[in-house]
Amino acid sequence: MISAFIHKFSSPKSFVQITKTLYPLFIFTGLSMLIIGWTWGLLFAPPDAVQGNSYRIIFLHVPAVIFAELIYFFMALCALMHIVWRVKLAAYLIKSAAPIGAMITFIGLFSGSIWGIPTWGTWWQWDARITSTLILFIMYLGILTLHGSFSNLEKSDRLMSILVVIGVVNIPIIKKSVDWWSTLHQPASISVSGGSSIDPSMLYPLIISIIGLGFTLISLGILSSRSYILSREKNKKWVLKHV
Amino acid sequence: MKLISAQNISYRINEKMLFHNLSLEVCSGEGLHIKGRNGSGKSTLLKILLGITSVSKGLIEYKNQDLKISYLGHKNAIKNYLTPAQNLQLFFDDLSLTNAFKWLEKLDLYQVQDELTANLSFGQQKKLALIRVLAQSSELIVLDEPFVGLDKAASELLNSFFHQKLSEGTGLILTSHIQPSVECQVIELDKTNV
Amino acid sequence: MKLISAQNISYRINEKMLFHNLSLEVCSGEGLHIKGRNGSGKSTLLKILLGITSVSKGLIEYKNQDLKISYLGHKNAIKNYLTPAQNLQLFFDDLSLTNAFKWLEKLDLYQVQDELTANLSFGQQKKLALIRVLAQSSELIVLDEPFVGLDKAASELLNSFFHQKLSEGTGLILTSHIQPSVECQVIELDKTNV
Amino acid sequence: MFRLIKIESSKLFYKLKSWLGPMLIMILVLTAFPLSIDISQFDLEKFYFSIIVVSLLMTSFLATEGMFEEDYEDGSLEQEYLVEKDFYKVVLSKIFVYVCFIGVPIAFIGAIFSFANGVAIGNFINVFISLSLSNLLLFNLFAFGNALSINKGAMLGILTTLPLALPVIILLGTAIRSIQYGNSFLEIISLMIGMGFLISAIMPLIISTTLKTHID
Amino acid sequence: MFRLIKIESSKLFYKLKSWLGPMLIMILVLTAFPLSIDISQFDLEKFYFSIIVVSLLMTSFLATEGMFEEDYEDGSLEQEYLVEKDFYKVVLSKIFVYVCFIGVPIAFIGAIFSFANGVAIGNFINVFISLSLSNLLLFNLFAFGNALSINKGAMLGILTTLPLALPVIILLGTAIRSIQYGNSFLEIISLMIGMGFLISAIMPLIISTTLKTHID
Ligand code: HEM
Ligand SMILES: Nc1ncnc2c1ncn2[C@@H]1O[C@H](COP(=O)(O)OP(=O)(O)OP(=O)(O)O)[C@@H](O)[C@H]1O
Ligand SMILES: Nc1ncnc2c1ncn2[C@@H]1O[C@H](COP(=O)(O)OP(=O)(O)OP(=O)(O)O)[C@@H](O)[C@H]1O
Ligand SMILES: [Mg+2]
Ligand SMILES: [Mg+2]
Repeated sequence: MISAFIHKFSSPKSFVQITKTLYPLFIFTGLSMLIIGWTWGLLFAPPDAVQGNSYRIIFLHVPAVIFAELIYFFMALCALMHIVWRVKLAAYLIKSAAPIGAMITFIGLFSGSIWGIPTWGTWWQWDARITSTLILFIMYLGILTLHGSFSNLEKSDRLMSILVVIGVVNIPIIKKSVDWWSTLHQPASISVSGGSSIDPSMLYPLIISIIGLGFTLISLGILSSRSYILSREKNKKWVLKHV
Repeated sequence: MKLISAQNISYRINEKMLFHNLSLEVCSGEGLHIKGRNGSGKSTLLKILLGITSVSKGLIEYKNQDLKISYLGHKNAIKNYLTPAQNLQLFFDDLSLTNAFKWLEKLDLYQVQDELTANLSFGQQKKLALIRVLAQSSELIVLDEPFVGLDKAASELLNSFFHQKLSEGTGLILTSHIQPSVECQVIELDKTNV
Repeated sequence: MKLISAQNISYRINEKMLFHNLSLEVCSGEGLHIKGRNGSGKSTLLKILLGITSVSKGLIEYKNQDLKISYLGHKNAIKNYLTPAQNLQLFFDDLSLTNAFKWLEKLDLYQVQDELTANLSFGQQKKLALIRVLAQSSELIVLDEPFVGLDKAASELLNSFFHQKLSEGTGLILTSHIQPSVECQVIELDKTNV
Repeated sequence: MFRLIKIESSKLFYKLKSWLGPMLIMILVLTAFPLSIDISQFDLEKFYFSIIVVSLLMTSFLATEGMFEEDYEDGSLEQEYLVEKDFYKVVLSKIFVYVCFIGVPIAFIGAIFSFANGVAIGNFINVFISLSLSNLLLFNLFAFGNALSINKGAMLGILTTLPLALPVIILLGTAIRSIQYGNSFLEIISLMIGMGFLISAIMPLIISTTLKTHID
Repeated sequence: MFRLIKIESSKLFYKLKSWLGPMLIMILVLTAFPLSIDISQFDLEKFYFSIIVVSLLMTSFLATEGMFEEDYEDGSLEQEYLVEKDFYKVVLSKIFVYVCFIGVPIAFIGAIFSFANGVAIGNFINVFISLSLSNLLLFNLFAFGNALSINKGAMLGILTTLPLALPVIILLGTAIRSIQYGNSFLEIISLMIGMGFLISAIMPLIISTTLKTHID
């Protein structure tokens, strides 16, 4: 029952059709919120009491690392779907989300490193959070290179899903590393349950840029997955009609 | 009694169709010889029938879920750092071990049983691997080019083994570029290709 | 012209005598078919003739020291983590590479040339390995059961290759449980056994 | 299950290289380390454990090299599948055998050496247990890596499982420090035991799916 | 010779596992070490090098695993023998390729890491050179061990060559200490270079004889 339902709504065909209508909406919301969030954050938010203006990189760093994890989480969900119900679309989504995840993780690492120079006095430390973020990046790269080493695409889809599921243990490690080990890195400053340790004048633009980046990444994902789906299913009738 | 049947199975690898809408059926006491060019998908078909590889489309049915099948593929599945005797001990439980050693003798491997398998000749290794099938009691025997590398005596022994098993009601599926001496249905894979 | 000759060679492994006082001679344009049971020492004899294994007694003579020999044994000597095309690039220098690719086409491997060799079928792998011998110009061809796993078309191609090479004056030594269609001297190894 | 364990252990027994190699290299490294640097006994005590940790990591990687590869290449894996209809038990017994006959001895060597070098902080049993447990975790992890990259060209197994070994190392480090300073060892060891159970149950499942995909 | 080097390097290139594996494990160990123990920066400086030494030892063992085995098992070795009538050049080029594409990069990683961790004693080039040289020695040694135990049952290769690695380690330790304290580095490095030349000339001879015996 469940699997029948899932298969009905997860055909690559309907995905391409639905996202086609949603795409303009997402890209518009995403970009406009990003612009609002970043101009607010970079130009209008007050400077930090301790760090001065260098803290403003937070508006790039925090959204980036958050989505580095979220995208992986999304991929892991897809991977489960693919393993359990053999949903083809899920594998396609993983494959097309991976480069975006790798990119955003890289941005997170890079911005963090840059931020580290004025605040910690070093651009790199083998501390637990930073290392586990690097591991995340390596996992993304591993997933990306996977398809290269198998000529049987369906086989590599399945192996990729298995790999993604395994790698998900890394996510709580990133999340909790600041609590488990005393490190250089900031502990959580935003919390959903209230009690954020950050001033609202900085918090609001941060939240807006997080949401904005989210929508932007989703629309990027739609773009890449659509082209990937079309290339994988190029011999199907509906694709021929579509193109 | 139908041991195994396949209905309208197709197998596609990447975008290449190996076979399309193939149906077959093997009853007990019946032989099936799968023929075809190199790379036409014979070994793949065997693996599909065994349930190792999954079909792209179609249905495979067994007599019952735990049909006893013995199989030998292109790969010998023997450990060449062990001796033939040790290999047999890995394959078989204590009950069928004596039977296995009888085959070792019949196949003229008795005097090399304590040699390292790596030192045996190609044909001797193949014969050793075949014992896995020969000495096992099963309802269906599946063999992928069993005659490869065997000398005349061994081939004849194998053929007579087929005869005997078929008359005992065991099913037999094999692929070979060499004609077995038992009567079989024949499937030509190239014909069903698209 | 004598390409290779062996006089009264014996080979003993541990205390087992494989052959004793064997003499043979292959001239250019001549074929030699070595027959014998499994484990009778055919492959060993080939390796002795190639100079890989050394005899216990006797003498082997070549036309000249750097007689060009091409050989394929039971083992394929291909890398299965490479594609067929990459494998050929390993075997051949740039000059003979085009010839090798021609054989790839003749043997029906052209459309799988960029697949991983591990994914090819048994016969396809054998054919790929044979190209090493087929596309090389040499004075003596030594093959150990070349027909194993080949389909009809490929066997015929191989036989006609033998015909052609023999008529061109190349020597040929092969072992096989399958009869090649070229005319050959025959040596039965079992007979010389003690 | 018993049959499988018997098979796996006799296969391993005859592959001297596979089990003796890691042990010898463990011994070599633990011997070589004090030789390679010029340190006073006091300093050695402080650092010997991290050498043990590092060697543990490497020897377990070494030991799991080609764990499934051989069976895959010679066709034994297919045969096992026909008998078992599943790889779960096969994988479970293989890992069990490897941990018992390579992992635990290596942990033992590590513990012995640490004591022989006078690094007798905490008690022997504690050290031995935490080393064995981390070997269990590492073997499971690397077995997965090996299963993923069963064919030679694939690096992805290594690329992705090696980083996952980091948490294990960190955990082991914490355990050893807690032995050293005598605090909350029980807590950490029970965390490790819990993880060990979890991973030993789940990993073979994942590995068997991987293997199934490979022979498909 | 050039043909052989081309062949060997393209084979190695496609076996990602063989060359990327050792490098990754080197990186992992050098990363994991500071994480696994709770040490102040000062102490790290003193001991990081011995970790590098130990990892070097293990990665070179790992890298040479199965160096000749594959060629032996798939019959390539026989083919090479027919062409070359000898294994000397084959072995020489294989070791050359392995040292260049695995050994030197590993040494480089080691040198980089020691500097990234602020262990900047002496200059980079000196560290890099001594690491590379000991890798050359170790690779030759372990290649011999591999050739000896080409068939799985044999432990002999490991048993005999592992102990021989000890002198290399001690030598490297001395070299590093001499870098550290700035004395007689040139002397030791020239000793290592001399040994490198000697071993690189003699070892392939011994290995080729070993291989010949194996295919006989
Ligand atoms: C390469 C270096 C760095 C990496 C890899 C890194 C990584 C991360 C990660 C993974 C998070 C997780 C967010 C979450 O999901 O909770 C994060 C959050 C954060 N990082 Fe970094 N970071 C780096 C450097 C820095 C530096 C130098 C600073 C500033 C001093 C910084 C400040 C923050 C802040 C304020 C947060 C938000 C914490 C929260 O709200 O949870 N990071 N970083
Ligand atoms: N991963 C893959 N990608 C592409 N093609 C593949 C893959 N795996 C197998 N094939 C192709 O599928 C076919 C499989 O052939 P199979 O081994 O079933 O042949 P066969 O009929 O047994 O041949 P032979 O007589 O040589 O044993 C081959 O043509 C092979 O090239
Ligand atoms: N190291 C060894 N110790 C003992 N016997 C050995 C050793 N190496 C090879 N032999 C024996 O020598 C013989 C070698 O046979 P060889 O491989 O030459 O046979 P063959 O005629 O090619 O057989 P096939 O037709 O099976 O290929 C075998 O009987 C084998 O048992
Ligand atoms: Mg086949
Ligand atoms: Mg033979």
